[in-house]
Amino acid sequence: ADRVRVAVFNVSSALPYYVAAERGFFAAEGIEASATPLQAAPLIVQAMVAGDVEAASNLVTLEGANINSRRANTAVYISLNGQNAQYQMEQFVVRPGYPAQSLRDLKGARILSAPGPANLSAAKAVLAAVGLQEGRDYSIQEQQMGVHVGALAAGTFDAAYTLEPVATIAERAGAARRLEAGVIATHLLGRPEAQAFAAGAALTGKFLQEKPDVARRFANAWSKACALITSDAASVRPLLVQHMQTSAELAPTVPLVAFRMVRDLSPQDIADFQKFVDLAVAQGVVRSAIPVGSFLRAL
Amino acid sequence: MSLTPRETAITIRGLRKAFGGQPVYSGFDLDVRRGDILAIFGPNGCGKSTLINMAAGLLPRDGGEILYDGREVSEIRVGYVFQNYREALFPWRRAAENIRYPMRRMGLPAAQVEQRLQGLAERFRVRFDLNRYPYELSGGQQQLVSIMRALAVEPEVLFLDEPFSALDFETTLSLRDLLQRVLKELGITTILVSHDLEESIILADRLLMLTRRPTTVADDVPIDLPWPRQAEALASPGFVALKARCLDVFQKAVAA
Amino acid sequence: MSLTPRETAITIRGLRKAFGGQPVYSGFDLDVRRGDILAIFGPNGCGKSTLINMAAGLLPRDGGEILYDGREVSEIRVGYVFQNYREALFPWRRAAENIRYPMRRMGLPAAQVEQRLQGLAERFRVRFDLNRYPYELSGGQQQLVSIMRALAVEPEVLFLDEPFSALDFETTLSLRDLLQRVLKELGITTILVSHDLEESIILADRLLMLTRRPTTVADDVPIDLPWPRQAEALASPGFVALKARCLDVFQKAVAA
Amino acid sequence: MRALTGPALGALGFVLLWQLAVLLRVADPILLPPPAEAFAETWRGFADGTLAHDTWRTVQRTGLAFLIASAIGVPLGVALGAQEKLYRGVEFVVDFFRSTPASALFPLFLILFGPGEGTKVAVAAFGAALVILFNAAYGVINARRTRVLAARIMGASGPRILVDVLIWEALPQILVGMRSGISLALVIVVVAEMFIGSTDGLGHRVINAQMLFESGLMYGVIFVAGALGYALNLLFILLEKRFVHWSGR
Amino acid sequence: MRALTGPALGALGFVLLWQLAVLLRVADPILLPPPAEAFAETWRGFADGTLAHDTWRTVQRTGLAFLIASAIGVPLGVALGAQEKLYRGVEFVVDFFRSTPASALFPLFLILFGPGEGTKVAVAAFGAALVILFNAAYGVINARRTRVLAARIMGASGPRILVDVLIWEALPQILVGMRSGISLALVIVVVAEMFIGSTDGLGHRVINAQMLFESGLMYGVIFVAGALGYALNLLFILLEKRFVHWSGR
Ligand SMILES: Nc1ncnc2c1ncn2[C@@H]1O[C@H](COP(=O)(O)OP(=O)(O)OP(=O)(O)O)[C@@H](O)[C@H]1O
Ligand SMILES: Nc1ncnc2c1ncn2[C@@H]1O[C@H](COP(=O)(O)OP(=O)(O)OP(=O)(O)O)[C@@H](O)[C@H]1O
Ligand SMILES: [Mg+2]
Ligand SMILES: [Mg+2]
Repeated sequence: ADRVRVAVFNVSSALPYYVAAERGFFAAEGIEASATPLQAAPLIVQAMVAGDVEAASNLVTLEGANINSRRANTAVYISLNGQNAQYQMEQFVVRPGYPAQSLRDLKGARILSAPGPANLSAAKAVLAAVGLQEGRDYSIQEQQMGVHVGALAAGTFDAAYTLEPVATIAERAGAARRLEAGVIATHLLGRPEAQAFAAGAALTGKFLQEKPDVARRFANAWSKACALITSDAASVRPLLVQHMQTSAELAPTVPLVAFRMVRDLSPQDIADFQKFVDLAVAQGVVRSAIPVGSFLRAL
Repeated sequence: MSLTPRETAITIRGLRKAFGGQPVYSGFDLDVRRGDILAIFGPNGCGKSTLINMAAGLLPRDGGEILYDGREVSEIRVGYVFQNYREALFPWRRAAENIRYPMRRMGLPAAQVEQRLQGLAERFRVRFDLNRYPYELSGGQQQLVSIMRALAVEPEVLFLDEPFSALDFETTLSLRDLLQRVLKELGITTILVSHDLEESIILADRLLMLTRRPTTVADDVPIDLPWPRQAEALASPGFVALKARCLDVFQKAVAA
Repeated sequence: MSLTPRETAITIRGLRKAFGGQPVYSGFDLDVRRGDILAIFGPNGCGKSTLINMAAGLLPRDGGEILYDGREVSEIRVGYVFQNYREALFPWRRAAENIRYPMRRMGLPAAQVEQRLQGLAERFRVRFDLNRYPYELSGGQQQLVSIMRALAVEPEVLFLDEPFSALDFETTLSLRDLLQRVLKELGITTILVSHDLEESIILADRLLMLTRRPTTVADDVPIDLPWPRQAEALASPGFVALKARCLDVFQKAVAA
Repeated sequence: MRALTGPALGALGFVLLWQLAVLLRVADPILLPPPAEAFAETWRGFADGTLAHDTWRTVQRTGLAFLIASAIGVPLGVALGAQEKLYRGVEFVVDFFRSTPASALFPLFLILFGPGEGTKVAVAAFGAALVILFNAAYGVINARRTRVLAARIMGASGPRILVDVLIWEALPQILVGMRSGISLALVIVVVAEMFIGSTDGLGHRVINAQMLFESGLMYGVIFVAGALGYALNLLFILLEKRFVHWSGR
Repeated sequence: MRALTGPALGALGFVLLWQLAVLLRVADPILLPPPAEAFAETWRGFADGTLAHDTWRTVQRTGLAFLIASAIGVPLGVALGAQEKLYRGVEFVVDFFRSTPASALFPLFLILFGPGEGTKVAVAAFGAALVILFNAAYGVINARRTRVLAARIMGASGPRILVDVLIWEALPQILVGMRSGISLALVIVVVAEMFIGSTDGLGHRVINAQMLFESGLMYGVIFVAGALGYALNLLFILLEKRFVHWSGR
């Protein structure tokens, strides 16, 4: 079998990797996949550049855009994970007693944000889209994901721009109330049904070039995994508990993103994705404009 | 020697001390009369430093008690010249500051501190710069500073552990005179450890000769030579007789 | 004193040393004859320790040279008893280990090391346990260990900086005898610093009297008393005359 | 036995303070669970063997990193300390890296050692070695001169003086450095287990617990890490009591 | 002047080593850019003023944290060192937290100090205070007894002995502790700027550069942080040269 080393960021969006591995999809394609857990996007990119891995199961697309704009073909996506109001990932929540009913009501709120420049600027952009301005209308501060629930519960912050599964956990613990999910699609891409493709599975350009056949088989396995998740999520959710740090009671219901193979994307999807990246460029989160087609590969 | 309680400045009763199970003192008694200079003469390692360390409250004793006219050592003003004078000076303070230190601790006003420092420097005929740090001084100079520091506060009780060991010939002679005068004038009760028999006799009111470990008193010799004792006293018949007696005791009890 | 080159063990020429701009030596010359014991007698702070520290290569000199029969100090075997003997012992080694140390460094076989250690312990009449750590010893005991350590390697040149300062009466006497014997037997060239004039005369072939700073030679006295010099020598007319001469020089040049 | 009462009381007092903070509701129990809960969860973790395994892996990595760090840091530090001028030269590099977060060095070490065990141990060893080196060098720089001179006079060569005098003179501070070093190695190993390629170890466990919001377990694991740090330090406290008998005399 | 040649040579050697690693292509230039590129980018950052501001913010936070840490760590360490039994009691807590990653303490401090500047400075101060305390205590524990005894004889009370003798005896090691402490404070501040809410500071800058794969700038900023660490240490090297004139004698 051909060995493929995959950098895995162990959160729920890594699900296709574990599905493909556990359900034998890799094996069926003659691929022996091994996971290299790396809990930071820059480290994953570095591992790809350095040739320590051939693939990444769930690499943040903005990081991918960044490295590809520096050096084309470093991380080429074969699948993207879409998120919006249906496939909840990014969202605003408020602490229980806080009166806000819509984003606009966050005027005067102390808001915390998921960490990283990308999350922070997304949050600010969404709030700007509803007419709120940082400093004047609200204050915002990034915080490690691990402290979100507590900070809301303790009342240190009024609202949070947070991600799954934190939002669900916070809601269940009674520490937060969901205000609006899928805010990027709704407010930044301008269409609530659009997908914000924030992460995805990527292969290194070198791997694609040197072993196109292995890459194709890898994509096949991946595609099967995505399909299975889409068709029968319940059957694969237990894997979340086993591999992706999700608690047993949460696993059956925690929202999952939409796993889409690049080959299945519509032109509208690609346009949405281009808009998503362009917004990031405008915010300075991606260093320079880049056509998304240059790092998508329909396999 | 039996003293009335009122006369006694230091009372040691049933003193016990052992190192690693081996006794140095096992039931040692001593009374020192107020204002007396007691010289202790004994072989290396017999426990002289140990004794005054315990008396000064620096070393815990295994048993017995040491009282100063009924008080604990912490209640009286003590002067101490350490055998290892080098390690007892504060290297982060200049020599003069070292000497000022105990006076400041005593709460003397600044003017008086300076005056005493001046006085000491003159009486000790200090020929080096007291504004230097201890480690910039020669061994003898350091020892001199040590003695000045101990005398600065006019202590009630003074412990001198081989205070002249590093001093030169001339300084030793002049210091003997000086100490005699000062100690007698101020009535300071003193315990002096010295390996120089002549020096011990010349300076002391009483000479305690100790044996090797386990330490006992080989002889307790009252020295009733007249004060002040100049260098000439060394030739007086009284002195010669005393020295002969002491040497004799020493040959029998210690050197044996 | 003029010596032929062959006889000279130590040659000091034009030695210069200043501390903080103030000179201690400015052009000091000295020759020491092979096998001689040179005693240096001088007031505190005149630069005796400084001199032998430079001679032993421990202190950089500002100028001049010190040669041992033409060689540098690093090329010869040196013994040194420090004035601050306490700080020169290794507290992490037992006393016996301290004494073995220079012998090991010299590469003596283990058996011979033990034999020498035994011999030293006997000749020095050590009455305490050499298996203790230095800080468990009394001051005098530490100094004794220091001397034993310096002699253990039978050095070519020996520096003794007030080596008897903490030793008791008896030990001092017996050590004077012992040193005389050993040094003369082995022909060790020795520089001895002492504040005891009698001791200096009794032990030395030659006595150098130094003045206060800036240091010069007040007198250079050959001591030609016959060897060995027992305690009785102290009463011999030769000795008395020498002592009187030295005291005289001292009064004039130093104490003045 | 009596030597253990101090630390035991310390640990007890610490737990009591924790409980007090909980009782005073300094923070929401979700954030700061009562110690009893943390211990129960931790106990469960140990009972099913996984936490014991994680602890053991962390101990292994820390131990290895520390051994490498000591083997490099102590001799190099002592040697550099003996040559103060040389030390002033490398001091820039030492202080530079001492002042750089280990996490900022991860990328560099990943380049050199790849995303496996190597990197974790290497970063930790590097960080600890610097601290050990720094302390050893300072121990030597502040050593008492007379003893060095005495050794020189007795014919000890440069390297011998290093081994026979300087190491001993610096020993109290070398031990302080080693204690700083072993704690730092543990910290870096735990952080590395959080971020780079790990499927076991206390750091991995902390991150997991944090993601699962099992704050009882999370604090329990952190407590295990801290207690482990103390236990490793204890080794040196005992070594010191045993071997540095002369300090202060 | 001459005192600066050592460090300057050290820094130069370090940069040369870096250049050598680039020439040998130890890693892809995207990951490890040549020093010239890093300096150019850093220079640009300084030229437009933003990097200078970030550096200044980090210096402020570090300085404040360090001052707090010293104000607590030195007196407490000296006092505890003088009471060895007491120290053995709190040693558990000291070693415990010394062995816990600062990042694991962020949540706890966030609760106590709220979001914002407070937490960053507090965590850094806490971490540094432990190290300073630990070193000060050890400096005192290893102090020479005779000097304490001499002070006692001269009528110095317990607190006076602390101030007049123990602090001085321990000073060389206290300075070592302060240097460890200031480096640690800088490290924690930078890490905090990376991970908890910051809009300025070197850590914030590193994370941004990392995200944008401006590895030239990233290494440049890390270099600035490290050099800043050295500069802060330099203060103490000078202090030490000035004030600890007696060490080793
Ligand atoms: N810490 C210790 N551990 C074990 N033995 C010790 C310790 N301190 C002192 N001793 C022993 O106790 C005895 C008495 O020592 P002390 O220093 O009082 O002697 P001393 O009479 O002052 O001698 P010296 O004239 O040499 O100064 C010595 O035999 C010494 O070896
Ligand atoms: N590091 C130093 N800095 C400044 N002056 C110093 C230093 N070391 C020594 N001195 C001075 O140099 C002179 C010579 O000192 P040295 O120790 O050689 O005297 P010595 O003859 O051995 O005296 P002693 O008999 O007291 O031991 C002294 O006056 C001393 O104050
Ligand atoms: Mg004594
Ligand atoms: Mg001298």
